[in-house]
Amino acid sequence: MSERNQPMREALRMALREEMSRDERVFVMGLEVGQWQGTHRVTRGLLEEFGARRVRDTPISEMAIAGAAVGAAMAGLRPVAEIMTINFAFLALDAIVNHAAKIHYMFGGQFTVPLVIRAATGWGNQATATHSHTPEPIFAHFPGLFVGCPSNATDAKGMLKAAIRDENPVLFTEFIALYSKPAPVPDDPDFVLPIGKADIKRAGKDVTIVTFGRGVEWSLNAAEALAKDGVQCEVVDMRWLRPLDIATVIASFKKTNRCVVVEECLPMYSFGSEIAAQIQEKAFDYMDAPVKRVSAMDVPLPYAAEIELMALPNTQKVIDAVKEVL
Amino acid sequence: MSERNQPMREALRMALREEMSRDERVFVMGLEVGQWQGTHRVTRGLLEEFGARRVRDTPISEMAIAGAAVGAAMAGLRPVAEIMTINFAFLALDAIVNHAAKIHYMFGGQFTVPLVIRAATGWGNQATATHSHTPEPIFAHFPGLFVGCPSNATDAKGMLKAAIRDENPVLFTEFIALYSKPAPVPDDPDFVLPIGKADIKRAGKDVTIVTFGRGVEWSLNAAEALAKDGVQCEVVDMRWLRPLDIATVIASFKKTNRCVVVEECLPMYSFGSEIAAQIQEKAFDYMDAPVKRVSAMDVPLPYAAEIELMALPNTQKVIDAVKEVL
Amino acid sequence: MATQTATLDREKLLDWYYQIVLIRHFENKCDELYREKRITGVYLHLYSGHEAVGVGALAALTLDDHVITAYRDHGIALARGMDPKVAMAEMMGKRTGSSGGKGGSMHLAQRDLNFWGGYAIVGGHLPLATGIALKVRYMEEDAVVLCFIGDGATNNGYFHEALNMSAVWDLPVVWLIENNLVGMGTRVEDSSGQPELSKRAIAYGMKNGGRIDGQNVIEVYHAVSDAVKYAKKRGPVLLEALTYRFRGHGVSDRSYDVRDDLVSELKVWQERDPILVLRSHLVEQFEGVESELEKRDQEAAAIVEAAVKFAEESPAPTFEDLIANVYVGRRYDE
Amino acid sequence: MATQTATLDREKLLDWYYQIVLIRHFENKCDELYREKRITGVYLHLYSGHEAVGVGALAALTLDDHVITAYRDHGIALARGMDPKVAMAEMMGKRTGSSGGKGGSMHLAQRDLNFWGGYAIVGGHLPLATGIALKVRYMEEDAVVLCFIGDGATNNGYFHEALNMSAVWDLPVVWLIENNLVGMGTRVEDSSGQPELSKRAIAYGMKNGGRIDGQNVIEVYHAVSDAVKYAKKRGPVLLEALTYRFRGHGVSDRSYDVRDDLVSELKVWQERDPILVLRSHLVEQFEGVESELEKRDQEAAAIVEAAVKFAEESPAPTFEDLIANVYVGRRYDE
Ligand SMILES: Cc1ncc(C[n+]2csc(CCOP(=O)(O)OP(=O)(O)O)c2C)c(N)n1
Ligand SMILES: Cc1ncc(C[n+]2csc(CCOP(=O)(O)OP(=O)(O)O)c2C)c(N)n1
Ligand SMILES: [Mg+2]
Ligand SMILES: [Mg+2]
Repeated sequence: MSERNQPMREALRMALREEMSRDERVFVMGLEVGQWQGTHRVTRGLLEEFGARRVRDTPISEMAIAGAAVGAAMAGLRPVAEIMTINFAFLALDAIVNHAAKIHYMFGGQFTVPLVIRAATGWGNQATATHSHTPEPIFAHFPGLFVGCPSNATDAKGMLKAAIRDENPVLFTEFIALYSKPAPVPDDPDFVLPIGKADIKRAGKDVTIVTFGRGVEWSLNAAEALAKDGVQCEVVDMRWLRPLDIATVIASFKKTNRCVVVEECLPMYSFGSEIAAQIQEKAFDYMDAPVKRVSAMDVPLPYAAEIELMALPNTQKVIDAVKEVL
Repeated sequence: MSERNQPMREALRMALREEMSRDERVFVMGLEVGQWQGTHRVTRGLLEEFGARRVRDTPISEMAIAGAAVGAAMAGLRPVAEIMTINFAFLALDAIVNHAAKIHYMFGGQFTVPLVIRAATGWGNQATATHSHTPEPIFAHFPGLFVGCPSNATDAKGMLKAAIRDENPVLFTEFIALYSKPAPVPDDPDFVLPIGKADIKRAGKDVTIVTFGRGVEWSLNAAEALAKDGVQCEVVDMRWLRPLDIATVIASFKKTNRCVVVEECLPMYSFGSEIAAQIQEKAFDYMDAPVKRVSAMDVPLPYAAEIELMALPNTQKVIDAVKEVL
Repeated sequence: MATQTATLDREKLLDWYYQIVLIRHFENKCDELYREKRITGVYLHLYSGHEAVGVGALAALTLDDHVITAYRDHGIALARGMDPKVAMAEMMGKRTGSSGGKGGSMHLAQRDLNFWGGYAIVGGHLPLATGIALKVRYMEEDAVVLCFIGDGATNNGYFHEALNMSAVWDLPVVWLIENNLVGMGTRVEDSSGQPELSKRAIAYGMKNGGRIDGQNVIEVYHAVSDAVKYAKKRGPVLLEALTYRFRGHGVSDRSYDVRDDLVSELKVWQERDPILVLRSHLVEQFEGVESELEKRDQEAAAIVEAAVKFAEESPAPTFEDLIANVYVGRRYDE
Repeated sequence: MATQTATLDREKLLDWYYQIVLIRHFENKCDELYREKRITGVYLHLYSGHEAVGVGALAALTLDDHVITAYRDHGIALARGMDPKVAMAEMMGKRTGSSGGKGGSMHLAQRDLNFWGGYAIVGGHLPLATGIALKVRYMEEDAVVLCFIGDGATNNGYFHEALNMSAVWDLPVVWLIENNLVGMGTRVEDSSGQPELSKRAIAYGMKNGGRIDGQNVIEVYHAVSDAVKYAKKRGPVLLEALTYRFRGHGVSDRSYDVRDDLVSELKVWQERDPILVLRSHLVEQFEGVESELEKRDQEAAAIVEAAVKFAEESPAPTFEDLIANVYVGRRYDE
């Protein structure tokens, strides 16, 4: 087994191809996944390789894309349904949180829903208000559904494979801004990363930065910059918003006693809220400073590039926040 | 002007009647609001009084109920759309957060959306997993939308009237468990409570209990019981999840130095998370103990009464939590 | 039609009769128990009046076929073969219930009967039916999905998306609208621009199976049988059975107590009670069948009584049940 | 038809010609500016090829009527009368843009033209149209709502719910499908069980205005005029205009570079370019009109150049704009 530098979209495709080859029940469905070769090119070539039975273009029917995937999963298939961008998953919220997430429980365990819903997430490219959400916490609010969000190509492969192999429904979101970024991706067809395990992307003793997805990049850059000033940040990539590996956060925090949460999400009732709440609950006596949050601004996203970027977190904002908690 | 003891549903109806009488543009639409006299009887008699033009039964089309209400509001009416229970608002999430909440911003302020969406909320009556949500934080996550939730008949009237008169879209949720509970309701047709103002329902110096909606009842009961042990709880009824009157919370906390958050919501990425996060951010030096959260258990809601109740917050759980932070 | 019915043997028809009266007894008992607060909760939607639709439709299926419905599911569950004990235990929220007491009245289901359950979000189960049918096609199985739909549900976005997708993919689904003229308090003509609901098939280029008499179990059986044959070979069919709610929307609906117009309408429909319709047919066809009918009726009543006893004696779920099944293979708080 | 067109005077037709070429120039310029990175962002959907639909349909309205559309909105905005300067400034995200630079290409709108905007969630604007029409009926105004719909959008739940509601309430809406055969890369026949989309009217008991030639501005004008008359008096109409995307889904769609089948299809449709169709008609009808056409064409090109200049010289929004308009009468962080 070896590994090769690959962009995240290729790593995701590798995961899909391997799992489709391994298990005939695994199939892909969604808008433009086939003929169009995938809006974000993740599914490129799959139609040619696996045929129209297993790579299924759908109408613009997000409720039915998610709902039919739930039914197919209950009946024994292992759908990987693509919602083109997470914004359109708002139309499928009921199918996802009231059906995918509840059916196993509601019928006393009779049915399982081994379903993955993939969706592109994030913003920062003038997609404007309705197309600019990073709403993972909304979905992770609901029990019964796992929510994963990789921060790089390596994790993307291992996490997506884990999601496909798991018996639970998984919402899997992929930052558009990361699709083209390369990282070493193992060839190993059994390279699977455990669901619900956070990953320490950089070790440090002075401040814990808790983040996920695209926030990892800003956090690592900030850590790099701060290291020059002698500040050692520990960067915890949560990877999963549910199950939430709070133990790893708390362990890190008990070492550093300071924390910054970095999220591309809106600030209210969000990822940072939960992390801050849990830290003060579970490690109160270790707190040398309040947990500080770096989030998107609490506004809808505008079109014009100049002001859109003002609303987005970035490396500098992370650096500033770290300095505040020091 | 006088006031009379009235159940919350009557107070809400009073608000609707007064506003409909005051302003011809105000009208009601939704499932079973007319002929059926309202699922929760809030709209009883309105069809007879105002006619079918202003009290409009709709098909089972939540996307269109919310969406058409947005359109009507943009065009100059002041719709009060009823979504029968908040669970069905999941189907309207896109219409609510991507349309109602964004249109004013997205078009540079050209349009306003003076819309109220009323929805019954809460659980505890064996309504089972898909009908048992208290998801206000999900909606309050998004800027552009106000989210109000009264805890009693008095507030219900004043808050609903404020919502109807406001130029912004408002999601207004009403706890089913509170509909029949009476409280003094002023006759004054201009009794309007300010949007985004919390209310201290009980003053106290030892612990701040932050809550909203049905949680107020448990919190007041707990405060009552604790008072017998000499513990004085201050109960802050947030009333609005957005705008969030965090200043009132912080002021109270700076006095008590201890806080319990009580919510009927699911615990993760939720109301309690945000309150706890803000307290540790804004009043870190005043914290004598971690903020403790009393939430619903992190499970889908089961049917059987015995176990359903186990999952719900209650007065005893609030008392226990207060004792933990003392 | 007449020739077709002649081919149905006495035993089969008596069995249908049994199923219909079993459902009626079951529902009457549920109502009684609810008034006595032995069944609790806010939602309990009875199938009384609809029996011929469920029994006739399910008679057209084999156990390899699939069934899914909305919250008005008691009759479907029983017609599919769920043990009344297990169904009644679910009503009472007991561990021995079909969903272990966690689903309740609206969420009966039984995996080994390919009965995929009752669902309470209007329209929510429709794409599930599409998905189950996709699995059937994907695996090249010889089976069909029968999906029951309320008239009110046909105005929901789920209906449109699920039916269209089934048509685009030529999936083997029989979409069966139980048009009982009303959704809660809203009449079909006030909620559907097109009140002849089966015509909505045209919007999907789908086979229109037509409008049938939902009070006549034999007619339902034949229509659904034809639809099943078509669906397996060619793709989805939309069928509309006209029927009527004999007991209001749910047990807490008291419209019949206050609305004279509804009482008059109900009276007319009671003349077409599925029990009467089938009984007349049997009595006409088979001499001396009356005593047999009586026997089935008593049998059904006894079965329901036994079910109540079983349910009442069953244990309630525990905290362990509360936290079980949130995830597969993982604790709820892990 | 022939008799009708004869009644259209030369000036009117020349004005339509001007509008069509104005849109074409505008879109070509947008494409050019995007390649030069003077317009940025991920989404830019050109109206080239559709011009006759927008221009013909809007010619059938008065300013009291209402217009709403999806993200492919440049042509609709211009045909409705938006100043190209203001439209171009919005493309470039400038303060002087129609939405102050906060909406961009997909979200043009102009309140005083009753142009309620372009929307980017497929289907999302349809219930808004229903709601605006409700206001028209509620206030007993003499007006109609014209709502443009993509073919792909007709498979979305919003379509079903919004159209049905408009039918139940007899609202004055003209639902106009711009069927350009495809939504992104998915062909109508692969996404709609019923590929003749106007037939979907039957599902709502709605007037079916039929399928019309979307390349012929005159035909569009007459069909929409008839529909408007009907809608004001009686209720909603569903119309389908066949048309074609000349420039791919969005400017980043490179299908035409790699798909020969699409290039062939495009060539066939280019023979029915709305500019050519109208030009032939004019040349045939009015002797010596060619120089006039040339003049309009140059005028349009100059207007677009001026718009670019205006837009480029306009200021970008500031932090104050970022935080403005989140709420009415309240700061974003209050
Ligand atoms: C999405 C949604 N909206 C509203 C409801 C509330 N509700 C429950 S049953 C019902 C009426 C359904 O009518 P129909 O489909 O005709 O079925 P029937 O009750 O007549 O069997 C409504 C509105 C719901 N459960 N789900
Ligand atoms: C709900 C939703 N799903 C998916 C998309 C992504 N998307 C944008 S445009 C489009 C195609 C729409 O096709 P059609 O309605 O035919 O309009 P056209 O682009 O042809 O004008 C899709 C799928 C979206 N914007 N919204
Ligand atoms: Mg019905
Ligand atoms: Mg199209």
